[in-house]
Amino acid sequence: MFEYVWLIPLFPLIGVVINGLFGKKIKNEAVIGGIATLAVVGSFVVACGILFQLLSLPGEERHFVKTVFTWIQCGPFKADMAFLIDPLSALMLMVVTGVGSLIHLYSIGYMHGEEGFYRYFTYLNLFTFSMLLLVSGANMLVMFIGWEGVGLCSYLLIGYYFHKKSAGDAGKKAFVMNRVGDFGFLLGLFTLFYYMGVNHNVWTVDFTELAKHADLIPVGGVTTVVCLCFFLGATGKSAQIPLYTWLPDAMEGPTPVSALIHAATMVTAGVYMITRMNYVYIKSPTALLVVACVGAATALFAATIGTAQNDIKRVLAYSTVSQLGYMFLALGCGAFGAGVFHLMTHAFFKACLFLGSGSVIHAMHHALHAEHSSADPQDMRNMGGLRKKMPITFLTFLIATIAIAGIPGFAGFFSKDEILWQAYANPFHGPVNFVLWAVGATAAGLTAFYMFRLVFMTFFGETRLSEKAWHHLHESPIVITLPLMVLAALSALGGWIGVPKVLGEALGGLPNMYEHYMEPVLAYSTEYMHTAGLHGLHSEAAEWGLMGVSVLIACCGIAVAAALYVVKPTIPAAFTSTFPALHRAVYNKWYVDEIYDFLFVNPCKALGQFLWKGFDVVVVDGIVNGVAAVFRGFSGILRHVQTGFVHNYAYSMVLGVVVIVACYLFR
Amino acid sequence: MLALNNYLIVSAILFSIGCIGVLTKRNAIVIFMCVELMLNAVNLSFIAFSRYLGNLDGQIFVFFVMTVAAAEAAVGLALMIAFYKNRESIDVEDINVMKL
Amino acid sequence: MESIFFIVVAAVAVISSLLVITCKNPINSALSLVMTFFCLATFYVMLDAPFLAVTQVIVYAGAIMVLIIFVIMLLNIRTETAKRSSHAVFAGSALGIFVLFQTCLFLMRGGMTGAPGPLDHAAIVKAGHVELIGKALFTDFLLPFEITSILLLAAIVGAVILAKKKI
Amino acid sequence: MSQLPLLSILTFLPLIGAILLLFMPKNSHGAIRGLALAVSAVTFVASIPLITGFNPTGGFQFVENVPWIAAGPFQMSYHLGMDGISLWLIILTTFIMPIAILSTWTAVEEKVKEYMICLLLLEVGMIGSFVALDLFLFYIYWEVMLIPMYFIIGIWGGKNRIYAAVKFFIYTMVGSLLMLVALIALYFKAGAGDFSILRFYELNLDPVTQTWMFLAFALAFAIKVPMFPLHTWLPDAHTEAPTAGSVILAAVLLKMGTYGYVRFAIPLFPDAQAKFMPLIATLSVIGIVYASLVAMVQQDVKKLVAYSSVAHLGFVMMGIFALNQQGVAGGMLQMLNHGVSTGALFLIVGFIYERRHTRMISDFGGLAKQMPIFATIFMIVTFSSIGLPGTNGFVGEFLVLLGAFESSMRPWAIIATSGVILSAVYMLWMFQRVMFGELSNPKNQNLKDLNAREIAIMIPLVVLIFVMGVYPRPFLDTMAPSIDNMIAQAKKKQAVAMNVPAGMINPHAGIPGAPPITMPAPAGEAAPAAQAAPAVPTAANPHAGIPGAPPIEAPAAAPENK
Amino acid sequence: METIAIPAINLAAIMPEVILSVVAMVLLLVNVFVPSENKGYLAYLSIIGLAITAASTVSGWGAPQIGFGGAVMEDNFAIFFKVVLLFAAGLAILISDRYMSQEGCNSGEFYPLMLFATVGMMFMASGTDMMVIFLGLELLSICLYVLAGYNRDSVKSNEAGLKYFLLGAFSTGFLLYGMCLTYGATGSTKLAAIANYAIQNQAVASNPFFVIGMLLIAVGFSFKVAAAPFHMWTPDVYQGAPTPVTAFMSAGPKAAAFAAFLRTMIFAFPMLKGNWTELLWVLAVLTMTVGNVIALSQDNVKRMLAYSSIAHAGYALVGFTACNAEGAAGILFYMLSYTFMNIGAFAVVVLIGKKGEKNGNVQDLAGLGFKRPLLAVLLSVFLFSLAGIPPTAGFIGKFYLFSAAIKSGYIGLAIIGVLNSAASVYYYLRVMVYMYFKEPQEDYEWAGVTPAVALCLVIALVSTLVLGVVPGTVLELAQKAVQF
Repeated sequence: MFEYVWLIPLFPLIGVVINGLFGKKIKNEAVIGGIATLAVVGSFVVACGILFQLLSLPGEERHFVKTVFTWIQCGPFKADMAFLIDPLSALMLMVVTGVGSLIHLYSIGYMHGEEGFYRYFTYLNLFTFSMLLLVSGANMLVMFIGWEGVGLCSYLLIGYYFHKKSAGDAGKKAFVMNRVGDFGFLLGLFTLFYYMGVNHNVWTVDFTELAKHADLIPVGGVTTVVCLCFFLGATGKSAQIPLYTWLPDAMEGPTPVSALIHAATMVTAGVYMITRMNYVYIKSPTALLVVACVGAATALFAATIGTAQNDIKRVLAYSTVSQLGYMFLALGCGAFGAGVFHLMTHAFFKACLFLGSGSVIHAMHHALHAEHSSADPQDMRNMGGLRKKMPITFLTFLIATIAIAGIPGFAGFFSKDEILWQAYANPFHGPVNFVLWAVGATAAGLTAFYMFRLVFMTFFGETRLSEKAWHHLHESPIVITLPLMVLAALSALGGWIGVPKVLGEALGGLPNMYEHYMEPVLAYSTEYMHTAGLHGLHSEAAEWGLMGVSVLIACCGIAVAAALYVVKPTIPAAFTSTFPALHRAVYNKWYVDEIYDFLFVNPCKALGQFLWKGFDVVVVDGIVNGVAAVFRGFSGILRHVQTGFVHNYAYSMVLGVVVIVACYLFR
Repeated sequence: MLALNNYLIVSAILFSIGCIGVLTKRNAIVIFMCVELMLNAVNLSFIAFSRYLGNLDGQIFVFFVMTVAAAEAAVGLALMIAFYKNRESIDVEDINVMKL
Repeated sequence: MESIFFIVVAAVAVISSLLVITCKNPINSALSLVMTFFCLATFYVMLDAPFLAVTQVIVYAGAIMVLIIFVIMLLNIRTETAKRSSHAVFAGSALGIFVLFQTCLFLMRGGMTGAPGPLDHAAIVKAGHVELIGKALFTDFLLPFEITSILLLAAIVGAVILAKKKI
Repeated sequence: MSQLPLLSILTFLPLIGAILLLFMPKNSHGAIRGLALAVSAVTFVASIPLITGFNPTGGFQFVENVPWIAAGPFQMSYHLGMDGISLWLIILTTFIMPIAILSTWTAVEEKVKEYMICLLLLEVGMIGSFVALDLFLFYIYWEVMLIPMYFIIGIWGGKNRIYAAVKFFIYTMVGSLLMLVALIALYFKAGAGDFSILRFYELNLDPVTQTWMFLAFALAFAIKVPMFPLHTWLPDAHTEAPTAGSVILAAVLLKMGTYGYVRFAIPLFPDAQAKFMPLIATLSVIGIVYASLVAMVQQDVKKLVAYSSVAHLGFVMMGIFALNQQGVAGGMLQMLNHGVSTGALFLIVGFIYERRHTRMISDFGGLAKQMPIFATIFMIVTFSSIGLPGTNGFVGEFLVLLGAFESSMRPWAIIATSGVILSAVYMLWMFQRVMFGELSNPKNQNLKDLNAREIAIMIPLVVLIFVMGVYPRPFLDTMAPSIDNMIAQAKKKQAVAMNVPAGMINPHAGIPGAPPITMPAPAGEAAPAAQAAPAVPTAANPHAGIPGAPPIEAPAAAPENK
Repeated sequence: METIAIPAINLAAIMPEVILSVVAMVLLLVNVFVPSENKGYLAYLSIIGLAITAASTVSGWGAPQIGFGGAVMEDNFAIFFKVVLLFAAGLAILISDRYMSQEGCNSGEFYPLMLFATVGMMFMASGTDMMVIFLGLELLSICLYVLAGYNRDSVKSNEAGLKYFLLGAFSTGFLLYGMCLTYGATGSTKLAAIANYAIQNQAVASNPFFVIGMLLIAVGFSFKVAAAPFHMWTPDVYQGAPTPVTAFMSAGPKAAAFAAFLRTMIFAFPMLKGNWTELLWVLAVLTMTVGNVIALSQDNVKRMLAYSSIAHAGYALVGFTACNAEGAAGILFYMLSYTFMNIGAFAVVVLIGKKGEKNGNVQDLAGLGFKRPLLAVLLSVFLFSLAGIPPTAGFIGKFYLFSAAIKSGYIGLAIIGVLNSAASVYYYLRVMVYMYFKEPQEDYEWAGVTPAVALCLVIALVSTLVLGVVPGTVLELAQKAVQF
């Protein structure tokens, strides 16, 4: 089965070609959507086969590289078009194809009747293709194709409603921010390649090769540079501080896109990439600290913004940013497995949440459309009480919310708890550990709060819709609800593959299958930590205690949300009017966009303007034209020597003679 | 016999005077006369050299210069007449239709 | 004796040539020039070149100057209608004087270094100047002499074309 | 010499075409266009044997060498030949020409005959420059190119065409004349013989001479490239030129400059190359950043693309001056990429200009709705220009940056890498403003999408964009031996100048133990091979890999060129 | 009566001149019988005469003849230049009839005068005695004064003749003074004798008479070749003279003056090489710069070409300064190519000119490129050649001249030269800008091409291109011509 790994990205590519070239002619939505969905399902099937074959192998053999052809070869540099299969990429393939299939299916319903239906599915397939390339690439270059490819698709899909200026802007912003990250990625790649080559004669960008020579990677120093550069790449792609601002804007795209790209898959690329290179990161405690701090800060920061947003998708977007922060917190604590685990569970519940919100928006849109209202179908202030009309959506949404809030038993609990524990117990950051944990825990509380705020505002209370609109409101069709149900189930149950050890033992010896599964990928890091004497805290009591605290915080968050939005809905308004500045700041996302505009965008434009009008035209061209003008001017002056008078001519001759003779006589 | 330089200096003075005349006079005919003066100054030098060197080449040269001067005079005066016919003047300050 | 005579003639030559450039009336200039030519002819005689002295008088004073005066009369030019501006005159004179200065300077510094030939006063007198010139013209300088003929022909044709009434 | 003189045939086919055109009746536009297209197409077909018959050994092939002028001290030969470096540039030229001619099918309605003659004459000059191995001959072709381009801009150009044409001509002329002086001086330094570049390669010039000659050559080429701050003729020329002119200018003419560096300036004057590397690198980096910033705020699409050319060629220059396999190959590839992508961009601008007679970004907006095919193609080309992996732009840019990073111009490479951000900014912003948004301008509401001819023009380019992006090896592999030669040439002389033992010189860009380039090794084998052969010099000097390039950890102690 | 020993005359040394003089005189006679509307026949007769002369000239190639006791030397150098001069005269004569009949001054004396001028130039080329050179120069000058003022009814023509005459006579004074001083310093007027004497007597070389004599001779020739600052007559005279005469003047006398200049400096003053190369360096720079810079702002095509002609003299001086075989050969080649390209350009000017030279401005050329495409292409080729753009004769010529400078180490001079060359492109292009890039203002009164002018254009075009593409043979001849 491994030999056929190239089929996985190929199927969606075929979908792209068919839909892209002939989609306009086909016109039939079912055919278009069917082709696209089938392509991804096909990939999913192959991925499943690969996973099963992988699982059938012993741990140390779970590694396979399939080279299709040599892509670039130039001097010592060589990049093959090759695919890597190991537990990490298999897991990612499963997530991408699995969630991807569901979302494709969902999209058929959601995008029904949209202009450019074929275009949508072309892009979506292209995205799947790129993402699969990203997670299965055997070297940095193939990964980079995917890396940029997903950026491209993100751009295209965000700008899907291109006639809206905001959509175009958001797409461009996403791409450019990603490019800033790519800048880091490339620099990291160059540095690593060059360093390993020139010092150790290992000229490679291949993950397998690098892993083989991981011992040669020095501790600290250049490794830190490399790691930070790659991390810059990750912040761009995974929307971390300082490059996170594109993600909330990305909600301009259709909702399934948000679910697929901006929640489940693409934004986790950074996490994947760092995990893929864990043997590099483990060598640089500094870089790990930076990753952890950025992750924690992002988690908290985005959560605060999430509390004050009214757009249902924006809340989810900030939630995504926040959850990604968690993942990076885990990575920064050396808990690569935990990071990827949260990536997976997050993919389930966040996809579910987005799709659920999509379902709501879909319904709201139709309802408002029927009324010819121009009200925003995404604004939670227009909703309320929807649980009565949309029970399936409500239920699935609620499950996912509980999962994200970290209520025990649901997927989010297991992964988040693991991260918080690792933040507290990791051997890398010493006293900072507690801060990291505290920030993480606070963010968890905020998460619970704003997620339930969302649920309460949307599904509870009385509707704020008009009678007519309310009448038109109804549950979404099966293609939409089916993925919701599948994802809700996964959100509920997906976490059980990675039950923490203490909990597992308490529950009667449930194994942590996930940890075991990931072992081959992280073998070098574990080994290295072992030999370097980096041992984390081992205390069952502390683990239990922290688990309890985090659950408590989550519950508090839910309680506050319930108190504010169900029991006493007047309090938020009162709070807002008491601290208008704070609210305004939070509501306006701490003015980060404005600050960026002020710091980077506007100066760049101004500089461009200046360089063009002020420098290029005036100075550079000025010199060129100036030389010409000087010549012409000089010519204009010099020609007046030619007075037309014989005397002057004779004078010039005599003067010439005199000077010549004088030069000889008086030298 | 006088020193050669006596003749040469007289010749130089005449040459310079001719030169000044060309540079300062306005009448084309006078300018031409000044040119003739310059040529004659050179002729004097030629003959002096010839005499003091004891060879005839210089004198022969003078002979040809005279011929040339005559020919130039014929052509030059003809040109002046033609110019005068058109412009009613032989003031060189009027010879400036073409300039710059 | 010879030097006194030389000085007198030289003075006349210089003064008359100065008159050429200072006279306002072209006729006066022309007459002064004739005077200068006569002085030069005198010098030629002093330099044992009587044939050239004669030619000088005949060709220059006789032919060329007559032609010039004829043209001046023909064109009826009396005086210079307007004077050159004084600074132009000054600049021209200054440059001319500088030319003179330079010329004198190198005349002082340099000297005649040519190979001395066979002809001294006695040889010239013995052979006769006219003979010498004639012989040279028809032997060593035959070619230039022939070229002069073409030159004169061309000048005649040219003068005729320029001056005749109708082409 | 028994074989067909293919290069001569290639060079003069368009000339024959131009002469034939002279005898065509003035007003039968269709026939004139058809003939021109046919001639250029035949030329393209005739250039195919160059690829099939190419023997990737690095030496010059298809050589023709006939004595031409021999007078006094001078001997000029009609000496043609090509190697991996020029091969693809020739192909690019012959490939772009039919496209350019086809693109003017309806754009040029007046003086069609003269236009086609100019285009074909231009092709003569371009191909000639690429195949000439005699410097004198090269110079002649180099200058000959100017004349038709001058007329193309001046006669069929836009409003400000006269200024642009004259500026183009004189600017280029100044540089090339100085090059002529250096060329002659070089000839006298070389002693008796001909102007063959191969002979000049063998020279060992003293550093001072090299410096001056390099400056003269570099100036000529820098103007043509164009490098900051000699670039201002380019936006003008591009903006004013008709579409085909812009396409050829961007696709081929600019490459003359970079080609000149690869073929002449660097291998002839390697010491000067080392000496001026910081300057060139600085100018390239400034060019990249500066041109990007300026491009960002342009209001005229064509001008924007023109400035983007400046930025792209900055990358090429960096790669070439990195003087290692990756850098130079990347630079060469980037030249081809730029030819294809920017050529395509100019065609695209031409399409909308033909429809709307304006190129102002503000006049457009929302065209994607009205012209979906156009939008798709435009998008692909845009992303190719941005350098998205999978398209051609990426491979070249990546190799250039990698090469630069491996050489001693690392600090510059870091700044240059930021170009990837800026290029995205200005291209996407432009694309967005032109294609996205509301279709608000009523004049745009009746725009027609691309017709069959226009699609036919674009398809080869789009296909190439992907082919070169996904499978660039045919290009890289054919170039590699020649580039190796070139680098070895330069490094050998640099080494002689630095008194480094000759044994240290490795043709493979100084990478000890690297597998030979021409032997495609499967992924699994390459790595062991690299390990199994730790070359001797490596043991003695771990930094021998890239002469002049210090290892990262000890940047100060590097044995730089002294 | 003693016998007079006449030295070896050796008519072979002056045979071409003799033939041409005879032809000229015969034409003078024939002219009387040719009715005024058929003066064009005289042009053809002149051409035949020139052709015979050329044949006679060329037949002497490789067999140097010395005649009249060393007064003339018909060597390869002279022959090459004579061919250039004959071409200049022939091409100018070919365009004359068209112009003269248009301007209404086609009296038949024009042609003999042209031929006499050519005879003078030929003597300048082959003369090795200062007297012969002087007389050749004066013969040329007198004919040119007349020719410049030939159109008596035109004020401009009068003025050109008169200006040229006054300044030419003035410059003759300096030339003559220089010859006089040289004679005084060496006792001879024969170039070879001067050089030999100076080599044998070290005192001569340091004698100010000798050096200043050389300098003043150089000044005299500089006037004739129109080198700055002795160039100032050129624009006015070229503009005012009838166009064919201008064409002739810009090519022939310049070449002849260069021939005499080269011959004098190299034959007579090899001792003073240091002095005159220094002088020529400065003159070359000044000449190129002044010519090109002022040409930038000219509107009148003839005047622009006049300034360009000054600049071209500067380029030739670059080769002269280099003072090596390439330089000398370069001048020879350049003069030949300049003759073709410049007279070619003037031929086009003649064709587009209206009576009274009304539309001599560059603006009047607007739209010519598409009204008279052939004519415009021809003019473009000639102008590109003048600008030194390959593949034309002008490029090869400049290449040689600058090569010579570089070979002798005058890199700075070469750089100034090429920069000037680049600047010159501007004004040549300007003509093309008007021809091709501007719309015509009014319709031309198209008088049509006469066969003579067509012949001239064809010869000029073919030569310009042939000398540009395959210059090898001619360059080799030029190289042989300068092996003294």
